[in-house]
Amino acid sequence: MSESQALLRTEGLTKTFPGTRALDAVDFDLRAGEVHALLGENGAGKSTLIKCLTGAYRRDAGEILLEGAPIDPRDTQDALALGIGTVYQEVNLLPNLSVAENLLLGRQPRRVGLVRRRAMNDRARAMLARYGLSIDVTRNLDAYSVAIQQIVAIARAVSMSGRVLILDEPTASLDRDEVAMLFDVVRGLRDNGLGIIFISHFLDQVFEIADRVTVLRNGRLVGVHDIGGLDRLRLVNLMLGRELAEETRETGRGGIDYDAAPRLRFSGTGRRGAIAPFDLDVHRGEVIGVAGLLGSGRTETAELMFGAAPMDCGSVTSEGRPLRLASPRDAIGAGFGFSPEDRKTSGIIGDMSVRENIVLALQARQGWLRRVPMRRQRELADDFIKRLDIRTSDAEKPIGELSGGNQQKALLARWLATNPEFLILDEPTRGIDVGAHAEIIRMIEELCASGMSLLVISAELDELVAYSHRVIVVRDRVHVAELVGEAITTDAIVKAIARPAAEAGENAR
Amino acid sequence: MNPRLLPFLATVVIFVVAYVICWLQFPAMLSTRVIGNLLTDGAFLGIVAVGMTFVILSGGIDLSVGSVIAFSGVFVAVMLRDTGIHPVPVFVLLLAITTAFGAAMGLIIHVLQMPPFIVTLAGMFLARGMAYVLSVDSIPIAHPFYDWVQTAYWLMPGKGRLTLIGATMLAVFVAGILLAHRTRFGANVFALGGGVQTARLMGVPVGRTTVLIYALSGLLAGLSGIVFSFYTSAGYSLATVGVELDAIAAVVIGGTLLTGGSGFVAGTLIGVLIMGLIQTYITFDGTLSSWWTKIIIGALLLAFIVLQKALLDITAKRASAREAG
Amino acid sequence: MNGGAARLLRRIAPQLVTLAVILATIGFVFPGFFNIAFANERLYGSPIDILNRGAPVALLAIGMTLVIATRGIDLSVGAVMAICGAIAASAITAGYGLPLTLLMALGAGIACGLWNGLLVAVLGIQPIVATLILMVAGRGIAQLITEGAILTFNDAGLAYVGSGSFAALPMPAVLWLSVGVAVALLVRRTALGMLIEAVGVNRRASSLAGVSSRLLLITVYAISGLCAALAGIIVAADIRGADANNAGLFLELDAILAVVVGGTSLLGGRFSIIASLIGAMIIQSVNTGILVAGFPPEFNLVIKACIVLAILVLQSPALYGAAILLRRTS
Amino acid sequence: QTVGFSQIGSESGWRAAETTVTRQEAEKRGIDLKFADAQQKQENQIKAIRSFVAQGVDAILLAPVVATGWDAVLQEAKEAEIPVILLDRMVDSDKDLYLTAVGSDLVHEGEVAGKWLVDEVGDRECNVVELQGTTGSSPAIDRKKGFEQAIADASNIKIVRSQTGDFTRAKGKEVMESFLKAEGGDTICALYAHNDDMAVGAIQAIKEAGLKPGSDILVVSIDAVPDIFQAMAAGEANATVELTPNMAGPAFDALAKYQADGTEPPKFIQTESKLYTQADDPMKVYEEKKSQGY
Ligand SMILES: Nc1ncnc2c1ncn2[C@@H]1O[C@H](COP(=O)(O)OP(=O)(O)OP(=O)(O)O)[C@@H](O)[C@H]1O
Ligand SMILES: Nc1ncnc2c1ncn2[C@@H]1O[C@H](COP(=O)(O)OP(=O)(O)OP(=O)(O)O)[C@@H](O)[C@H]1O
Ligand SMILES: [Mg+2]
Ligand SMILES: [Mg+2]
Repeated sequence: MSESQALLRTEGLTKTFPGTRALDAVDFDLRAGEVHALLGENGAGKSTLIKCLTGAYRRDAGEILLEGAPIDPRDTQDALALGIGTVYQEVNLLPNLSVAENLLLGRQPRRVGLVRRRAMNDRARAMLARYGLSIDVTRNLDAYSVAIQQIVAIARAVSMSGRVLILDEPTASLDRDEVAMLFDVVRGLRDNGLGIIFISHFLDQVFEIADRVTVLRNGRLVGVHDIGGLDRLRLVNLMLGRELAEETRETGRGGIDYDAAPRLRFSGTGRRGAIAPFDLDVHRGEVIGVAGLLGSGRTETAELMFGAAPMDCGSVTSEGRPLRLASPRDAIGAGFGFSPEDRKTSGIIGDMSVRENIVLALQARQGWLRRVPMRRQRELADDFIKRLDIRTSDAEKPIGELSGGNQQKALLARWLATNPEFLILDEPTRGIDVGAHAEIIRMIEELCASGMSLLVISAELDELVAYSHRVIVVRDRVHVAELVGEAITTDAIVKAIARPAAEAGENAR
Repeated sequence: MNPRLLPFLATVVIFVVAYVICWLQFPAMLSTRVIGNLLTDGAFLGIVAVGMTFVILSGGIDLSVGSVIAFSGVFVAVMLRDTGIHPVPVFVLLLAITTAFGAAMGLIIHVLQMPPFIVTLAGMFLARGMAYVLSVDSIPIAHPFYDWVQTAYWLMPGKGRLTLIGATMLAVFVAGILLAHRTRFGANVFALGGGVQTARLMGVPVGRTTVLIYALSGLLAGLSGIVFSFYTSAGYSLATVGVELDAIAAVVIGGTLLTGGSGFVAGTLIGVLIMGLIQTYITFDGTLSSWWTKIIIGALLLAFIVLQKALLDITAKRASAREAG
Repeated sequence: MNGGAARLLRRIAPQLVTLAVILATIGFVFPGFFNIAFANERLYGSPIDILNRGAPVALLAIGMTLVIATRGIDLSVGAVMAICGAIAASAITAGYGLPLTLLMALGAGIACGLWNGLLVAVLGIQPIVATLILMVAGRGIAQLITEGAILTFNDAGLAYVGSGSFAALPMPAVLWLSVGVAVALLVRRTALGMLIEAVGVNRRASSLAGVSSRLLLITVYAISGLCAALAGIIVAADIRGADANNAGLFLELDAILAVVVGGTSLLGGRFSIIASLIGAMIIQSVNTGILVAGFPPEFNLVIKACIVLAILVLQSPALYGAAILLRRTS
Repeated sequence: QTVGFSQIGSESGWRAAETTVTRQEAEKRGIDLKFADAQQKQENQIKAIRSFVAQGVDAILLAPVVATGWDAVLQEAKEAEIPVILLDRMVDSDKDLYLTAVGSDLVHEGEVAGKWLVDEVGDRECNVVELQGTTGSSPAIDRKKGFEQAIADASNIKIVRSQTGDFTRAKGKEVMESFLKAEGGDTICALYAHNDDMAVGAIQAIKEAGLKPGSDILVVSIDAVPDIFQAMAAGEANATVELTPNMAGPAFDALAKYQADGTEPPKFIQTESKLYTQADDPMKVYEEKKSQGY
């Protein structure tokens, strides 16, 4: 690890926020032609480290050296000019601009000062083609799902990175195929001599792509290792600073009495343009997994069931009685909960404290007149902060200042606080570290044991397999298959996703 | 068709329909005279509304423009009265002042992170106050150059006049359209409107763009002030009170979102014409009392906005139904 | 409880300091400023005038704070003042009696607020435009009621609302103080305040969490209408006549200014009614200060602009951040 | 025949009365009056005149919001051979551009008010406070000028404070309150207000300060709106200078003559600036004026 090899180095990098020391004298180095994984628990300081590198934050102390020369990016423009391209953790693109404009903002092809639209769109299409995406680049970005936005963000960052590419949880909302595609591109860049920083909580992916890993814990450097000398367990121990009991699943997948009357029955519910009418029974204590490709209609299924997108056909009954689901309020009144997929725009109330975010749904259900007493609010918040291990300096910190994974945990807490009968979780483990991941899965199982029903959408099939009693497969906005009990395996799900509709129908139940 | 264009098209449709209704009631409304008047009378509003469009697209607001127009008129009038300088250098000096004024507001907004609403509200007080300080009297302007400009018009068939100031407005619109929709600066303006934090992370020069936007608004307010001084041959410190609200209304009617990030400069032109149409209609009618005039203006504004919204919702529904089918 | 008081004090400290500085400056320029006398069972003096004259802006600021907290804005309050003043004056001259008159005027204010709320929350029209409509048309409606003239009345009961006194304070001051306390308690003792803030920061997320954002928005505009109505009654009662043309003219700007000076962000979210009320007093102090200072009126606006800029610069978050940085480095 | 009337707006009771009277006068003569309210904006007045020209009306009445800036649009009307008559305020355009102007002399009004005060106080020392109209408006400028001219020779009369009350009752009251605090109530001998509305507001302020308007502090103002006569009847106001709202009557008369045989009226038809005092049976005048739409 000689000096000349280091493409990008930090020495004693320190960054403090009111109440937290996010980075404490961190030394980090990135070589040309390597993929360097940056790992750590939620709130360890990974995102903060890269934001200091790109000038999004001003560091308090420490040196940053690019090819041995000290640099001091004052804002992200400086970093871009130095050839450091970045995908930030939350998709940071502009929803109101077209895909092409997002891709080429600041670098639009011009003639006599005027942007050449057609050339720009052509270039944008070419950029996306590398990722197997052929979409209308003149439409606004917000017409597309989070996953597509993620790919656009990656395409943009890749095209801007001359020397360094930074990817902060780029795969959080991607499917296997997209991930594979992304890794191809990353390997190509690595072979061309770029240095790549890769942040992820998916350890499999880390083992697949990384050459070296740096582990942070509580803002401090824990160690730098070659990936070859590590195994999964060791890595987890490094990150958590303790042993993680590898969860051994009992095969207690049964125990659901499918002959009993279901708790909820959705019959023929659908919405034009979003999801074809489907039937679905939800039983007490059952976990229903939903699998499918990007844009297949999983989120639409969830939103429909929660009343967030009103259904235009079909009916719902609860314990045999008809149930009106015209708005989230109706759903919450009926004991539903819903943790949405896009936590930044649909989940957190950024300026408000962790405590307020946690009690929000409970308070909304009680109505504005009956305020949850402050003492109770504090108790609830402290309790969940402890139970879910939410890393925050205190319950009064604005949730927007928490790290991504910790925000996700707080959102989960919001719904658990209402003690729902039926909880819908859209990508609940996105961006959550291994320790918390295990914790959340254990919690899902506990909740079911206590009689709660769950509908979980996840791109991680292993995870679905681990806790689902039943898995619904969605393709092209149609529920195409349903796997029950022992039939639930990763392979079976992948096959159901891929198989044409006609065949899949036969296999149902 | 690109769905982004829908709000603009809705505005155009509404304008045409409204004009037809007016014409059915008062056939004289479809004369070149009325059309020429719409352009000439809307000139100063149109010019300042172009600047306002940029400001609003970036997610800001500029309340100072009405006062800046008044200040410009008074400044020009005082300069022409008290010095022997030719109007053209006076204009250049004025535009430099108003541009710097706008830039200063942009700088305060960016550096001190203060809301544009308040900064430009202070700017509004300041500009009007400076106009008072220059002169509380209204000052007539008599200069051969002004006479020449006022007689420079193209007599359209039917005695309508396309005046130089009307043409200036159209030129400003063309330039504004190009600047907003076809340059990197324009894209940066939209980017700011989409979210300042995100724009910053994407490498948009936030500070420079903010300063430039408000400088542009100041520049166009100054130009609008010059046009207004041609329009009235005078400078008056009490002129153009509330023009900022007219400009905002024109921009919004034109299909630009006040929250920023989405809209059209060309829509603003239609917005200005719609505002002029409402005025003209009321004058043609001529039976409304002062209070009914206000109520009807409010009602028509509401009608335009609700119609636009309805039209958009319907087309959006159609589109999603088609996609599904 | 004690922690709450400390937090409140920290929140309003910048506003209090600003107010103190402005009052001290006026007192320096015009030494008789702080003289307060007791006569006719009430207090007299310039500071009392500030409390009294600041009533309309203070009342408007209460409603405006809530509206702004939801990321909205209410430009119509000036026009609503005119409408309600006109209704009060015409009702009392028509002989409806004081209670019914007040009820009608306040009801009209709520109706105006509901209208705004409907446009914003149900039709989804942007607040600034939605309320611009009533701002334009509302003054017309007020003039329709008074037929453009000043509608004078001689009812002592109604006049008492504007120029009477209660507990040694002028009635308008009593009114805004009590409405301020009432609304502050209402929003903080119930969950209203928190839900309003949640809707203001992220309406979509709040709705998904079950907050009835529509109802909240409508409520907030209705409160704003109610406050404007009371302000309108006070203004009419003060001059014993409804001046539909001028009542509340441009007062919406002062109210917004008061809210911003009070430190509530125009982008919605966290709000403090008490801070807004202090903001209203700051603005009224500036106005009164300009009046007693005796400058030629041409300079009024320039002076006001400079003071406002100075206040905002001093309170700006950027400067605040820099100050913290300075303190840390030294 | 059709006559277009471009009115400034409805900012005061006096203005509303002028509109009412103009409507009544037009009706009396069987004229179809096209009314356009400009909401205090010159640009709206210019637009209105242009539309009148486009509609081809027979004549135009214009109550200009400001003196300057009418050349171009008046020229257009002239080219379309539509006579224009100015009401109550003047323009500083070329006299050829309009048929005639009906109005009062604003400076003269101020002078009448000033003269009354000079006569009233005699040799007594008198500190006057002045409530100005809207900063920059021509009545405010001219009424101030006229008053100052009238008291210029009386060295015993001094204007000690002058501030704008925006022509409104509420501001008149508020500003008077501050005058009373700043000067001390007993040193002020007279109030001069640029219009009656401000005077009415100020009278209330004086009363609330425990002083007697009309005797402790003399009150003189301009316009002669009904409410000031009530105050005069109660002894709370002393004098007002009338600005008649009937400008349209003489205007229509001149127009009729001109259209009948081309008689050119004089370029300025001045209405009387009559002084009313408490001696003029104020209640009677009040009753007369009440029906005029103030
Ligand atoms: N803007 C901010 N203001 C205050 N504190 C912050 C801010 N940003 C981050 N922090 C704090 O700094 C710490 C590190 O956060 P960071 O986002 O770097 O974590 P991370 O390692 O990226 O976590 P995750 O895996 O959840 O994304 C956290 O405790 C967080 O609360
Ligand atoms: N590959 C794609 N090509 C074109 N459009 C897509 C694609 N993927 C998604 N979309 C669009 O994105 C929108 C949102 O998809 P949505 O998020 O609902 O899907 P999903 O099933 O929830 O999948 P996920 O949550 O994994 O993204 C859809 O309207 C769809 O048209
Ligand atoms: Mg992170
Ligand atoms: Mg989804």
